[in-house]
Amino acid sequence: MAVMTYREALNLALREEMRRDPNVFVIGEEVGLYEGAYKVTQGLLREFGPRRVVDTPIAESGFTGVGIGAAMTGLRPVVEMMTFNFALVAVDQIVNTAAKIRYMSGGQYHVPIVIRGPGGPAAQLGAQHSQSMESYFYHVPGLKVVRPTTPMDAKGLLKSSIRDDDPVIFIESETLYNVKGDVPEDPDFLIPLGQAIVRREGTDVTVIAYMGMCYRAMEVAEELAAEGISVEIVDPRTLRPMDTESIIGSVRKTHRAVVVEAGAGFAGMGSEIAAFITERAFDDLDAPVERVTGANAPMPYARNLEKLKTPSKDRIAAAVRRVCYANGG
Amino acid sequence: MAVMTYREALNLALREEMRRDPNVFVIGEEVGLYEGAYKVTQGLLREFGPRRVVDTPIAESGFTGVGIGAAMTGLRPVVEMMTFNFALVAVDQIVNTAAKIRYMSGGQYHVPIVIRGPGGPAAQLGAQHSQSMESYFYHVPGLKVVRPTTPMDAKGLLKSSIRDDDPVIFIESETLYNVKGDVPEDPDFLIPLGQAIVRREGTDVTVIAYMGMCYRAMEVAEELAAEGISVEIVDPRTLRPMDTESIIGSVRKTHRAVVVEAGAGFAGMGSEIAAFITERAFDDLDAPVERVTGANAPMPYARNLEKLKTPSKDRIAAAVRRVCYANGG
Amino acid sequence: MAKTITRQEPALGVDAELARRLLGEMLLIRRFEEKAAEAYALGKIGGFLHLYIGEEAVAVGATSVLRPDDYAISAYREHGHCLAKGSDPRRAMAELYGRRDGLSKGKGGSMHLFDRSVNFLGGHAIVGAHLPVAAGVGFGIKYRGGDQVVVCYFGDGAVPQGEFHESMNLVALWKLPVIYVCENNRYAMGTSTERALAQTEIWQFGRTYGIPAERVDGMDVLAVREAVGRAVERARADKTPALIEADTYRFRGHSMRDPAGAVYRTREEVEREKQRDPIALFRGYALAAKLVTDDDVRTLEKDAVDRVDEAVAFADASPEPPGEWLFTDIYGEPPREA
Amino acid sequence: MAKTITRQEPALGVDAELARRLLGEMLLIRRFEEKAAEAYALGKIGGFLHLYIGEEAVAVGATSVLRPDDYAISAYREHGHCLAKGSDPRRAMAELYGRRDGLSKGKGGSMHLFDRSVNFLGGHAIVGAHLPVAAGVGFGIKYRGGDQVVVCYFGDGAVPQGEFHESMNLVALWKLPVIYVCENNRYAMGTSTERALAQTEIWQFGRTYGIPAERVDGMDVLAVREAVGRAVERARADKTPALIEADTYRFRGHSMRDPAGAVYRTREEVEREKQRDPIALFRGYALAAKLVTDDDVRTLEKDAVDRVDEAVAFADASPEPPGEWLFTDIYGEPPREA
Ligand SMILES: Cc1ncc(C[n+]2csc(CCOP(=O)(O)OP(=O)(O)O)c2C)c(N)n1
Ligand SMILES: Cc1ncc(C[n+]2csc(CCOP(=O)(O)OP(=O)(O)O)c2C)c(N)n1
Ligand SMILES: [Mg+2]
Ligand SMILES: [Mg+2]
Repeated sequence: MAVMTYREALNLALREEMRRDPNVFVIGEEVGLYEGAYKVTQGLLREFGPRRVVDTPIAESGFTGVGIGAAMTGLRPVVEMMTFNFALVAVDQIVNTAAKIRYMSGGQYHVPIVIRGPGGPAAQLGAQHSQSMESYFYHVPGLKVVRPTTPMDAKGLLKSSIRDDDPVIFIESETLYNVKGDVPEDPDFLIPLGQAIVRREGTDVTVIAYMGMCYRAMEVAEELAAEGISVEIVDPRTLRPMDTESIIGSVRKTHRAVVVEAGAGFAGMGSEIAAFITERAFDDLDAPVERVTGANAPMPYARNLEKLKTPSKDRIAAAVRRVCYANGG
Repeated sequence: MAVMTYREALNLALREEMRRDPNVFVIGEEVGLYEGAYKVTQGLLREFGPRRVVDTPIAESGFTGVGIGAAMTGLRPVVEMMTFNFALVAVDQIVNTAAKIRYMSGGQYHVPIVIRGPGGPAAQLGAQHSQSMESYFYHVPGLKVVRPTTPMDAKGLLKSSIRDDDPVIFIESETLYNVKGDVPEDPDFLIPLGQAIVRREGTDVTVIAYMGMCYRAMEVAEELAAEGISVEIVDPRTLRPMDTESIIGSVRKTHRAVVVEAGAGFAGMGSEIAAFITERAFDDLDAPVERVTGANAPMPYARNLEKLKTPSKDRIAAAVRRVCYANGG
Repeated sequence: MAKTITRQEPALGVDAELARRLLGEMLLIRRFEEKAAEAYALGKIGGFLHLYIGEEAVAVGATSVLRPDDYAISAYREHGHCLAKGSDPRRAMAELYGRRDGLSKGKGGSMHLFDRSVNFLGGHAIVGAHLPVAAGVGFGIKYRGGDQVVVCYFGDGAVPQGEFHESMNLVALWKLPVIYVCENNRYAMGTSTERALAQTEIWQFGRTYGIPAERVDGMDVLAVREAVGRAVERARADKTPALIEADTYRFRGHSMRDPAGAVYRTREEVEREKQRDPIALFRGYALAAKLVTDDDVRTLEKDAVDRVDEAVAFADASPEPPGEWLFTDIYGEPPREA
Repeated sequence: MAKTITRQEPALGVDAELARRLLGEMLLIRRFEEKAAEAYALGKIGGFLHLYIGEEAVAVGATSVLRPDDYAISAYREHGHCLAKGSDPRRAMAELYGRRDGLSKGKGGSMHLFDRSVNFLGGHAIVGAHLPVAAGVGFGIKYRGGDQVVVCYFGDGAVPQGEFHESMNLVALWKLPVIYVCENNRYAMGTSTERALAQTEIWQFGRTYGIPAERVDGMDVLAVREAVGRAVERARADKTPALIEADTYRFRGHSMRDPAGAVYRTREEVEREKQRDPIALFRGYALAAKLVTDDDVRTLEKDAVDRVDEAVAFADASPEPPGEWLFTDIYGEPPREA
């Protein structure tokens, strides 16, 4: 184990996989000479040279397509979106080509591509640069969608994503790059896609949260412990395929659930999680699943408004209390 | 009242609004000379000329942007997507520009644009041409999303969309264009956005469905009536803003709900509907809300597989029975 | 009067065997398409069906200079490209029928033929979207140090699309062995190039990027062969990309749902263009140049008929895909949920 | 040695008043940006801040030939364009501060200045995305039969993006009064044009589309004024679009988060380019041509300082937007749900 930042963990994952497999390469805007807009690819150009660390013009649709074509014919591209907001320009390539090639070709071709970069709320970047982007992808059969919360997950899941034979949408977060944590140094350490993790054990209520919201929920859990409420926190880590078993298992134990999500709530990830929990654990539930979501508004620039946009600790705590006090809990 | 097809109803709505307001114009691929790939714009070029019926090259992002710029400066464009599948190429324009201009400009500019065309399952068009497209839009604050089921709705909702001051995503269906129904001829007939409609009254269970699935649910309801199950069918018509009141109202009455959706189920529209029903009517529910959705797979070409992809009457009926027999209902 | 191909000598390297091959392939494609149209009318083929009739010289001429390990990729009007690349017509027809033995197991359909065995990378139906994918294939070739090339066919309708420009820039900037072949049949559905493009000489776009570009008579299989041949040579030598505009024409409507196409083009125009029929032209030339005999032609024609009849019988006999296949080929290994 | 603007005569139509205006506007923008940088360092401005320092001649020269009812639209490096178009520096600064009196009520921020009162259509932060929007503005002008024009500023980084091509084709095909001004400052973040474009002479792209195109010294406010002036004249006369490449340079990093920019360009290069400072050049020229006096210059400089100080004070004093504003300006009328 070593202590490193989330950014360093991603960087290490890239290095290890590039060392292991000569077909892995990195492509995107400013990944080489500039060493990454957020420095995730720092040092890669030096170690692997311009053949494997490819700077591109601003043409997300074009270079995503390049990644797809390369992946169809044997390479394993890791495409960096400088931020995932820009992936909207490449959505057609991702949804209509990458996700469907295996199916449309009856299994003859597949697309082992990773598309990665930061997404989700950032710091005062405004409406176009600060959005939860997973909603464009997790609905799509043929894609896998990963949102790694900790440095360890960042490393283990990115490595698994690169080795995966299907297109993986891997969305990091600007706000987590400097977070530190334990990371196994073993180059064979992997975290399988599709496995949730219990971040905190508890008995009264299950909170489902990932990325920044998971950290916030952890703080809330500590505070509520003082009130005598024991919160279990489950982080799905992979949104598609979703580890429904682990989440249902936790809810069966606690009988209560709160889903926290940074994105605008209407028809978001939380809707699906709330829906399947209710379907599969209806008789175990002592209260309706609560969703705590980002405000249903674009992201404002002003600091005070921005703060109101994303679920606060107070809102999370209030939801947890509500479900706990429901039905005399 | 006149009886006309869904296609004719749309055509009439366009004509009436173009006659009423000289700022309304139609733009898209093959909308003029060719009179529409699906003939929705038939006769418009003749009546309004090439200034107001604008054929475009294949450049969805470009001509959607043109619509946005024109809308910001006073016009009311109706942009046709030949099919909504191609809107993926223009998602960035829609999400990052159209939806956010009002907010980012602090209300100085707004974008009264309608983006319309067929979407959803079609007949053997395969993975890239036969997809439920609403999922890319209904999550986005700043957009409105309409899915009109009947000819009357097609007319009344399209007219309201054109008069609306915000960007409206208006998704029709290839499979409904020839459906006939009563349509008011009054050029002032409008259906407000955001109002659901009860398509069939019933007492035992509420089925929420739109477009092709609504017709299928209607047939199922007739069949189940013979079994003594009284099905109420609510069609949301507008997905965003969603008329949650009407849906909740119905569920409070029937105590049971089934949501039917053509699209791949994971994190789809049905997830949101199931989630808010459960949240708001938890204590009224005698059974968990059931979702009947399209298979979680891309759309296959083969006729038999295609049939398996979309919810069948049997699957809908089975779900209705399940919720009705739950808790001794 | 029909335009004729007039060459003093048999074009360089064209011998009897090659002439038979080129003619035979064009005939096969033509026949395949005619039979597909029939099957469509009978309801055996569903969805969209875009025929390649009239454009055969492009696929056949271009493919004739490729090696089996070279790649080809196309849009939805790809039957001809796929067959020229060497696909089994039986499996291609079975795919159109949506059957189990189809190239894509019946899941792709007419717009999504793929054939890995001949390096045919598909049938793509979002206009413009496969151009960057082709660039990626070229990227992969260069990455691995190979000397293959990739030929990417696309229509005039893809030129106004942003991905055309992105792709041109990337292959030129990075020097990728991609040969873009624009099949300019003058219409994108009902839109003529004049109504879609500020620059209708499509090859000229190449110049701004410094991409070797030329226009070629797409009805002349030898002219196509030569132009693509030059491009292949350059691409193999030093990865130089190319943009070739093939002047061609589709004799049928855009798809089977656009039978006449009479709104956007005149009957006279269609009749005039049919005088440029690439098969008639090449047959005339090869006969005149004594590369083939009347007997050869008859044999080749019968061959095409027989092979396509066989393909139809094969497709008819092939069962529907099993229902479970709805859920296979989505992921490499079945995901646990969702 | 500093490059100088050498003209025999004062350029046509340049009188003392215009010279003072051009110099004053450039000074105001420069000062505004310097103060914004300070405020950013103090944490008063958040997010991204992209300074226009070094490029002032483009906005000021271009705007000087526009009427108030003409439109302008830009990317995220738009403070200069917005101020040149006539926006109140106080409200612009308040927007950078995220305050209630900001141009966009504090909701937009530095990258999203909008000012309807001067027909400034924003600050757009998806590279390339505002180019088709500009085409739409031109479409609207033509639709209404007006004689306005729209100037669309964008960076060299937008050229490889597909929407550049789509927009060029559409404005050329439909003849729309759109003047595309590419501010070629030689870098898109850390990527030089050589590493991004197969064709680095960006104006040349215009030729393929038949769009009048030219390259101009973007450090020479009069040269920009003349080139854009010619384009405006054509656009007003008959809706002819234009592509103008302004050769310019940013003296600072890409944004405040890229302070030195030393990885992708040398200190020497930056120093050399600073010799082309558009303000110094024009001041020198105007003094030499006796269009302005030393006194004038001092007054203009002081004016710029005062107005920007006032803007900062105004921004500082402006309150935060009220919390309810999170939910306003999403729709025209509040939707009932969702
Ligand atoms: C992005 C996109 N927009 C629209 C369509 C609908 N469409 C299918 S084919 C076609 C015309 C394409 O014409 P062209 O590229 O010239 O090819 P051709 O059919 O002539 O071979 C159109 C508009 C599509 N498939 N994809
Ligand atoms: C589609 C898209 N991709 C990437 C980015 C990130 N990004 C912001 S500015 C920029 C560089 C743009 O350079 P240029 O167009 O030359 O303008 P300049 O900053 O030099 O004024 C990049 C890559 C973005 N905003 N949008
Ligand atoms: Mg064509
Ligand atoms: Mg630049």
